[in-house]
Amino acid sequence: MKLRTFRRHLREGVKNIGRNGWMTFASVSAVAVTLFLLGVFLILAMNVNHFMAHVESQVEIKVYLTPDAKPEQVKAVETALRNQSGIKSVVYVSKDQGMEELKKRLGDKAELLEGLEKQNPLQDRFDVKTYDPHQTPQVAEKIRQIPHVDEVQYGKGWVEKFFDFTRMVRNVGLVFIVGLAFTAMFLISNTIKITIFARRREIEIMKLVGATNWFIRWPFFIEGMLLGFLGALLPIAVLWVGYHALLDMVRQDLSLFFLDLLPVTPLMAQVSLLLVVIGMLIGMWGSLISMRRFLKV
Amino acid sequence: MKLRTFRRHLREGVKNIGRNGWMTFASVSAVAVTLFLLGVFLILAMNVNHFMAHVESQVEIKVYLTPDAKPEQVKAVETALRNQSGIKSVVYVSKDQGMEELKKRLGDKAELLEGLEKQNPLQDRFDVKTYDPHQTPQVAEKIRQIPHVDEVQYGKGWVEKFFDFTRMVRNVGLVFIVGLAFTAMFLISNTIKITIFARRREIEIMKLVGATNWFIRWPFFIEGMLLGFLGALLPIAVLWVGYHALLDMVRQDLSLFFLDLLPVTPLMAQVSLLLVVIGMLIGMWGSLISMRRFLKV
Amino acid sequence: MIEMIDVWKTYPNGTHALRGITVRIKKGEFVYVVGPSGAGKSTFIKLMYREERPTKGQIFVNGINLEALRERRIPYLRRNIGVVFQDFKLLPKLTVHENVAFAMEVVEAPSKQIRQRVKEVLELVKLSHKADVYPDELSGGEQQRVAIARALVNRPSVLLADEPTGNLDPETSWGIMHLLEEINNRGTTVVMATHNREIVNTMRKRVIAIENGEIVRDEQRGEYGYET
Amino acid sequence: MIEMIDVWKTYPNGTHALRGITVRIKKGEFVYVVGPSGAGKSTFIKLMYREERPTKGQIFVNGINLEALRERRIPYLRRNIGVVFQDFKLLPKLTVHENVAFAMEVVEAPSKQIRQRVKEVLELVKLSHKADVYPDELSGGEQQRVAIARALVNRPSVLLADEPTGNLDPETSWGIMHLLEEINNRGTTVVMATHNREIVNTMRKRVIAIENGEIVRDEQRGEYGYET
Ligand SMILES: Nc1ncnc2c1ncn2[C@@H]1O[C@H](COP(=O)(O)OP(=O)(O)OP(=O)(O)O)[C@@H](O)[C@H]1O
Ligand SMILES: Nc1ncnc2c1ncn2[C@@H]1O[C@H](COP(=O)(O)OP(=O)(O)OP(=O)(O)O)[C@@H](O)[C@H]1O
Ligand SMILES: [Mg+2]
Ligand SMILES: [Mg+2]
Repeated sequence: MKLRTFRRHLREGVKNIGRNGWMTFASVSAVAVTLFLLGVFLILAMNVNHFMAHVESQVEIKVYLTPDAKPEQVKAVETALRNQSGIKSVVYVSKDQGMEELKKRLGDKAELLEGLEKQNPLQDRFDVKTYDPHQTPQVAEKIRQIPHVDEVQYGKGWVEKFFDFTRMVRNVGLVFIVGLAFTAMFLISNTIKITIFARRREIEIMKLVGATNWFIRWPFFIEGMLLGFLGALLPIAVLWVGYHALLDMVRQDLSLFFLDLLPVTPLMAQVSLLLVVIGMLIGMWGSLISMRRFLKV
Repeated sequence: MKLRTFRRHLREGVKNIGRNGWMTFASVSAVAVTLFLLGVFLILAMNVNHFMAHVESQVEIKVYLTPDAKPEQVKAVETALRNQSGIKSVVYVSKDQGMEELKKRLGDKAELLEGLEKQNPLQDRFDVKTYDPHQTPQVAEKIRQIPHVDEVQYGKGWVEKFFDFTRMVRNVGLVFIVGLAFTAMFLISNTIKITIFARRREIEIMKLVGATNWFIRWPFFIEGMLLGFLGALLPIAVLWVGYHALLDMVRQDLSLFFLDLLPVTPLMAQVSLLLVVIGMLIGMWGSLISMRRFLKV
Repeated sequence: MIEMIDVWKTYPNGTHALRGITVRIKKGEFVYVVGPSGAGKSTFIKLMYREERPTKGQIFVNGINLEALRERRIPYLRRNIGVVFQDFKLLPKLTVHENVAFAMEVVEAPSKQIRQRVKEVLELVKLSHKADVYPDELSGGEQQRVAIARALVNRPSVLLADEPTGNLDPETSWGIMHLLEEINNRGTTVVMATHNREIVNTMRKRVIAIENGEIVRDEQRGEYGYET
Repeated sequence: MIEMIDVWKTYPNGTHALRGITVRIKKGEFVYVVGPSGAGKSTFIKLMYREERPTKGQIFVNGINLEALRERRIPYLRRNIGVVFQDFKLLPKLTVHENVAFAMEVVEAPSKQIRQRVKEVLELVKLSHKADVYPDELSGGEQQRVAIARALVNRPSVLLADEPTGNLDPETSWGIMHLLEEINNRGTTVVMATHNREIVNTMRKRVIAIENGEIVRDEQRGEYGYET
């Protein structure tokens, strides 16, 4: 292809956006609405994931030491824990601190514990967090073998179920997002197909006048890319502004304290990039495949 | 309009489905995919709502009686509670039963409570559930005024926050579903608009041959309704089968025990009805409004 | 009766298609409209069934003032006018039979009557054997004849034919002309734009010559009149 | 050089359009194709630039066997053939100038040359003043002349014209005919389907008469030959 021909295709592709005025409007708005939907769900999914990761990171292993452990043995356990791979943090909690915690937990029934302070029956312990909370059961198993460790508690049973739940939410979310992405792709390419179907006569005429398939395809290709690009711009702008507004609202409304939303910057950039890429790729691809039938003249 | 003309419109509307073969296929599949999306989210939202309602229904008010309350006074409190409006259930828990519960809660640290059984410092109480869990704080306030009620606990603070959370999830869900419904409507009517745009010449010709606007509109109207109907059938079938399969899966997989999904029957019937109605209404409406411009010949 | 009084037509792109046309075509007349390519013949005809509206001037068809005609009444005007469009304007997704029948369905004729009458006119234009075929499976001349059949099917009181023999061989053209003459003899007003010198000079009728948007000649029993 | 050997064409709907056509048109010839409506003239022409493929038989154009021609090579065949389609086939969203230019852009001509040559051919068909107008803003005859201009613009070695004067007044028709004759004199093979008796009988050339899908007459310097 000569350079001037390429420039011609570019020019025609851009001009077609205007030439097909109403059709362009209809397909760009279909692309925009579809990508907006996808964007909203991406943002939602990423925030839910973030929230779940936050809750998961609260899971910790309580390592109780034998009551007779001497200070240097406690030190040894701590060293062993710190050398254990996969462990993020280790916090020492003496039995006196433990009693305070228990009192807090019982609240107004704490008086039941009165008199127990002197002969405190609790044990010293370490609170351990893992890098990957899902590794908790395995890590707990290893910790159990360290000498002077009496007992290891991490909410066995409950933790596994909680992780089952988050895993399910993640899987369902992933299925939804992937499904939604495919739906968006289908709807966009379907819209483009219909608009090209409406222009099949033109394609046939071009063919009859001696145009090669690629000569016809190029401007459509560029037009499709532009349609996808234009269709992605609007939802990106709306999502950007909307997410900003949401963050502001959450920051101000105290009753939404529990919402720990992701900051704008990496999130929106990722989402925007994804939308633009999907829009443009599907725009091009949709144009190309839907022309095939009409090029056989 | 004469009867034979109406029959003619019906016939033509049905025939057009076949005449526009590829276009019909493209628009029906766009309608189907869009409605499928909407259906999936409806089912999801209704189940989440159900799940939250279930959790909410666990919220109860613990009504502690004064330690000196005599049996007939206890009876009087119970009567007062039962007469209180908005209360669903009232369960009596004696102080001995309360001690058992506390032991269970402390688990392996229950030995701390040893020796307290004889001089049990706990109080008799009623566990009260409301019909509308969101009314809990108000009901609790009223209960507090009943004679011989010493204290009322319902997790003040925590419960309000939890309800804030469920209210937010419900609101967000509602916004999503309504937004999705509008998106679906937009996409469907947009698709129909494009297909009608591709047939504008035909409409103009009909006009020039002496057809009135309504003579032209009727078959399009019927065609649009059929498109919407056909487009709703597929997603309904898939959702029905898919939801059945999901229920079976959940029932068999023990790790999904916590999922308490809604039964197929009323849920799927409601969703199906909604999809058919949306599909058909938008199909008709989309046909009608998009023809307007081309009827001005 | 068709009457135009000082009718001007300028298209939105600025082309002056008609410049002050005043003409009176009586009921039952047969009129040829001749003139060079782009002179304004089709525009002249399009004004009569209100595909186009004049920029200025008054038009009366069958006593109706087209400028005062309400949007909703236009279809009823058109039902009294049969039009053979220069570009045929057949409905691509309907068969030949359905295309012709459409013009009758529009007036809510009984279907039996429609079937019979459509068969009849298709025979008149010699296309009975193509009744169940779609327009794009027809030759140019066959499409033109379908357009003619559709214009005739409702026995309109006015027949407007824009170049109805442009794609027909002389023999078929004469067949169509005899048909039009017969229809005219039964009282239908016929206005026909044409380039066919042979026909105009042989079948003598009133000739209106348009050039550059103006009537330059209007003769009873006139000639085509452009020498080569 | 165009050669057909026992060519049959049956359309998918069962219509037998051509039945055993054998013909040889030499380089630089000027051939009229005549015959009644629906005889098969357009089909005959469509086979030459491969819009349609024969059901049976061999076709050679400029020495190329069309049946053996690979799909990808068809555009290159068509670039040597200028076609005036019976239904014009103009691109509706391009202006007159752009429509004609399109045929040159296809062969990747330099844009300066395109601009100049398009102006030239638009002058030849007397449409310079309509260069920036869209096809649906043209009269029938003007559209036809755009189609002719597009067919000529690349100076093809073969010109196929299907009823190129059907929508033109006699004077304009003669202008076009002289143009075609001139082009033919410069060596271009011209095949023209027509119903115009006057032209065929005046500008005497080879006449191929098709009836019912068969060649019934093939005369050098022939006549239109259908009497009314
Ligand atoms: N829709 C339109 N918009 C703008 N200009 C138009 C339109 N239709 C026709 N014209 C112009 O108006 C003039 C008259 O056109 P019209 O179609 O009436 O010519 P005509 O006499 O029918 O020609 P022909 O014999 O070629 O059919 C021409 O110059 C044409 O280009
Ligand atoms: N695409 C098609 N499908 C089916 N039949 C067709 C098709 N095109 C043409 N025909 C039929 O083939 C026959 C020859 O058609 P063709 O167009 O070659 O005629 P023609 O000689 O050009 O006629 P005209 O002078 O009316 O243009 C006709 O009977 C026509 O109905
Ligand atoms: Mg005209
Ligand atoms: Mg033909």
